[in-house]
Amino acid sequence: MKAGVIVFPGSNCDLDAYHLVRDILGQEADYIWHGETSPGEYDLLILPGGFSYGDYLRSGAIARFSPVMEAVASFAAAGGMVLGICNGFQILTEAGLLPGALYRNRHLQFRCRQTYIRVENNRLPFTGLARKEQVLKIPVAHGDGCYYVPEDELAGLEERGQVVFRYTDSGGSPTKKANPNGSVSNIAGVCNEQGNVLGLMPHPERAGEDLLGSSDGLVIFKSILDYLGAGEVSRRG
Amino acid sequence: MPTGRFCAGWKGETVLKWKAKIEILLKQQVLDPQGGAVEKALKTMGYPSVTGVRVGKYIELVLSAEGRGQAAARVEEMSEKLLSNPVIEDYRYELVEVGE
Amino acid sequence: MPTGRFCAGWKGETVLKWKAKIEILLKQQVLDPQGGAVEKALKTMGYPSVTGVRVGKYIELVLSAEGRGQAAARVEEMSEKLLSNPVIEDYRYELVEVGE
Amino acid sequence: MVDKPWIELGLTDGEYSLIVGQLGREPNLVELNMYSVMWSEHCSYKHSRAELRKFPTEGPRVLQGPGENAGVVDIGEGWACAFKIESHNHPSAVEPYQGAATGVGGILRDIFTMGARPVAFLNSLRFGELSDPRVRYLFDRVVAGIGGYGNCVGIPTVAGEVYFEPCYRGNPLVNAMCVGVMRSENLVLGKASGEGNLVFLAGARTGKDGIHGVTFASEELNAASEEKRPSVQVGDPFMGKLLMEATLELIEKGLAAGVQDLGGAGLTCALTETAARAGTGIEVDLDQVPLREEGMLAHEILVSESQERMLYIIEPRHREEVEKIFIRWGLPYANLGRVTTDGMVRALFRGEKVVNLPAASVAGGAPECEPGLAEPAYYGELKKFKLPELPGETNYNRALQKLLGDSTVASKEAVWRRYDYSVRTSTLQGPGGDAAVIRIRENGKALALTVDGNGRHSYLDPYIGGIYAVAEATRNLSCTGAEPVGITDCLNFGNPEKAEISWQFQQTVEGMSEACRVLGVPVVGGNVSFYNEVEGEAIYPTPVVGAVGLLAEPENMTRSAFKSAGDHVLLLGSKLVSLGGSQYLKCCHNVVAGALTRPDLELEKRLQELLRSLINERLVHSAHDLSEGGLAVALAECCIGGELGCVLTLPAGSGRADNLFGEGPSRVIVSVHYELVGRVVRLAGKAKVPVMDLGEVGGEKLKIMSEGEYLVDIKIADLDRIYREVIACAMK
Ligand SMILES: Nc1ncnc2c1ncn2[C@@H]1O[C@H](COP(=O)(O)OP(=O)(O)O)[C@@H](O)[C@H]1O
Ligand SMILES: [Mg+2]
Repeated sequence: MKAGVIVFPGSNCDLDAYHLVRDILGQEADYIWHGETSPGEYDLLILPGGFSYGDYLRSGAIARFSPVMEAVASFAAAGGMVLGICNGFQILTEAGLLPGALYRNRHLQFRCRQTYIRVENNRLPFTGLARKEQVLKIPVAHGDGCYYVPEDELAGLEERGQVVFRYTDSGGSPTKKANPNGSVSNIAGVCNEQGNVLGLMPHPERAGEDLLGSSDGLVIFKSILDYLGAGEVSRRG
Repeated sequence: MPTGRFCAGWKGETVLKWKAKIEILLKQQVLDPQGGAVEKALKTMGYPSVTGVRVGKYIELVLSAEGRGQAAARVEEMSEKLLSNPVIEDYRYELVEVGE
Repeated sequence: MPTGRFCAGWKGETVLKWKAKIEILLKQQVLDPQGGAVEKALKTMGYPSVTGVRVGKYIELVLSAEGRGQAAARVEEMSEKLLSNPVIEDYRYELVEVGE
Repeated sequence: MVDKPWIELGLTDGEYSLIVGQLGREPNLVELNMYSVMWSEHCSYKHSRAELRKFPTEGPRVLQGPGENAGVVDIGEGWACAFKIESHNHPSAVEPYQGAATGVGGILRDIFTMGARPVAFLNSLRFGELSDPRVRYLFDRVVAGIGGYGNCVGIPTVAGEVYFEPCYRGNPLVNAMCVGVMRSENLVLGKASGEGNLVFLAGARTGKDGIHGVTFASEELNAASEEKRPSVQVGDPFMGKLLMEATLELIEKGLAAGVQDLGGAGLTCALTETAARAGTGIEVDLDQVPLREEGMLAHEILVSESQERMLYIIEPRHREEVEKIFIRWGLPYANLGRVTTDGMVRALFRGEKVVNLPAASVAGGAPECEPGLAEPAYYGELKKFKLPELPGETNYNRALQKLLGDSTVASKEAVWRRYDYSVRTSTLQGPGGDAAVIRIRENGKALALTVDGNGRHSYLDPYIGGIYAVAEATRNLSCTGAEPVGITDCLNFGNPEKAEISWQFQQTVEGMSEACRVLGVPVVGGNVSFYNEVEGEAIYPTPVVGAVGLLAEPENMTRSAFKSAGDHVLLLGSKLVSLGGSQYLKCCHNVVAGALTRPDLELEKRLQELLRSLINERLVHSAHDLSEGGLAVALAECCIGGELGCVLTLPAGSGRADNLFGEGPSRVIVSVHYELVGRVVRLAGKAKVPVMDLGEVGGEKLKIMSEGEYLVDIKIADLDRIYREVIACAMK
């Protein structure tokens, strides 16, 4: 697999995503500068966490106008796999590539903690190796992670399996306490209708080694690898 | 025993509801990193003529007061004590009567 | 060769500078946690009558446009594309002419 | 014009005539402004320089000692670690969010200026009591500001400390520390070397913010401080991050001959210090400086403290490549001028020569003050305090609960969960233990990091307090298995013009120096913050020690929490404790008095060596330093962290409150697999470190008995709730 990690000014988890793909998974990875308009051929584009443009105005609002985002949109439209983590998720919602919006945590504070998320849809390229309702231990670190989608759209998302991850306790119950930011319906991650663009607030790239507290995040990356190995490989940029 | 009405009006004024619209901006000489970032973004998005972008807070609230003077005094107090930080921010406001 | 003046006026309008004052608030149906927190703080600080507190953004900018109509169109475009997120926010604005 | 303009600018008549003497003429107003900021206490260290020379600053690992932007130590395989701590107390008192945020931004620049990639932040905070709404406001905004900057630039905040004492009410302490890692050969100094080299300024545009900020930091706070408020600056972490990336790229590519960040005293400081360090001169044209506001005057440009700016010394042949890097990162930049050889700093403004000063005089010519020293009257008085005067306390369960619910002892989780401590995926041990541990991917080792300092101890005995601070910090490192390799310190004191404060300062430095010498750790950098007074009332003398340790084999790292039921609980180290100056006295009896336990630095050294060898031979499951609240609190913390109880027996004899809550240095609790207890005891004996087997880990309660009677018998779940909720509730 060859992954492209997009670097916006202010990205700061680019290094962690890169490290995971290269050193833990042993796959190829490149950094892609935000000013790039034709980034080349990749199997996966990762929009990493951080504070693109300082998260000034709104998280992800300015980054989504980066030149590279047009390429990301056409890559996604052609079925390419796009993974947005934290700030990357915010950028994808701002860009309209994912439904809903992310705004200020309900308690108004930045929150860095371990969370548990339940896999709600394991039929996606991103979750194929996960058991149904498997609970993953993956940390969050964000100030604007409260997911919102208008009530009348939520049911549609659920029906189509677009709600991919939900915050739960370690036993898999979506309690209020397990929700670190007040997201509607404990939603931690969603995908687009086609299932090839995924965004989530927790950081799977920080859960890639037991010595960091968890390696559950690998399920997502290994699913991607598995899917690419088994299914068609898109190599458009 | 005074009635509610009498009570409210005994100073000759009726308690009214006011809507305050408060704008808070960083003082002119203070760096406004958000404003700068937004201005740059707008320019590259195809609005090269845009200048002087400043990003601040907008707060709306409803309060009761006997007359405009009292409402104004309260809004100023709230703005100075809590809503803005006079060290780095200025505020201005508008008051609209919204009924009893 | 057209003069600068002719150039600016060839569509019959002169390029003017406009100041836009834009208020952005979360939509009514989106919970406003900041508003809630500020309301609570104000109540405990001795303003029990305060209600309906909402906290949003205030943005000021200056732009050039030939006439109010064009200025308004641009401000709306900027607000919808960048300054606000239509999924969760509403905006309103005011335009003031500030000279050539 | 005013009669004596220097007085308005904070210089004395004596200093002014010295300036005239050094210059051989009267300075013009622009020049006088430069002297005023550079000769302020904050920049010139005139009240502390002589004392600071007492610190041992050398060692086999030291690559750069004090005097540069940060100290640097060798950590093996060609890698080095740069670190430094700095205060931002006064700005935080008037605008806590921005004050704290710009403090973090400032210390960040100090690290990457040296060529090191920042890898961790720490912070040390002091506030008044939490019952005060103003204190809660300051606390909340300071924490938000530290997180606001650190989270945005993507560097984990991994450790810190927070104390609450009435003396800090109006003058909180906000000390921020940053740690970075680099290739040793990339070390770049803040020197303007090489005649003809270009002087570049990059980063934020220069505005009128923070004009005379250093003078503000060199005065007591009073009612007029409100008026000084324009001195407060707003930080731009996004710009800070871009500047960091650009600077590191520039240094990695070998394009910078010298780098200096702009902090206190802005351009004035950067120009004069880089020239003075290199023994060169600099010529600049102030009209080239990118400005944020029109119409700024020469002296305003020279003393502005606008944040996020850097000065670079560049060989002309690298010019194009350097400019490309600035452009790529979207940074405003300008070539201000060039390096000369005559030792003079010259500046042009609107075509006119406005500055012509010897760099050495501005940057190094300030006189050293020789303060009078006087032992404060309280010192002897408070020492005489006798314990029997206390009303007898018999309900130790209640005392322990009270202590765990004391804001200074209670868990600071509500603070650190607002900091991103896991970004960079290298945090092996985050906040909550004795020291944080982060791995260095580049050389397979790990760094242990901590900050420590107890102002109350230093108030009661500044000499011993200084020893304690160094001993505790290094002991915390040793508790993870790491070997201390260097410290940085932030000395927060009152007005040094007062003889009592000078005495406190001198005693503190002597105590710290003594501890450093015996323990073999060099001081490689630090910061002094004087004038921490409000209306004449000084804070406790508060030395804060930031320490860095090296863990050669990160797999061996220990944590403080108990790990397995059945393990034995051993108390290693000193048998001496005292309730004098303890958290127990303050919290349960509202008394701040008494004599501190005499430290035994040789024992401290043996204890730490023993600990490290036990850990590296994998003989212990956990290790936890005893600090505020003594044995009982430390045990409770081991239990809470491990969600395990323990059943222990204390020897008969000495007073029970002493036994449970007495404090003293050189004590550590370890838990050991029962089969290894004999070996550990033997090794302790060989190392001449006292050891006591207290009992066993297990159950759901903390049970401590003595002479056949339970002194403490309480559910861990109950302790846990108290411990975690205090700060969280106060910060809602
Ligand atoms: N302001 C803070 N920021 C980050 N971590 C903190 C802060 N305050 C306390 N901590 C963490 O809480 C734990 C306990 O702190 P402290 O009581 O000072 O420990 P010790 O007594 O071992 O020095 C440490 O791991 C420390 O790093
Ligand atoms: Mg401590």
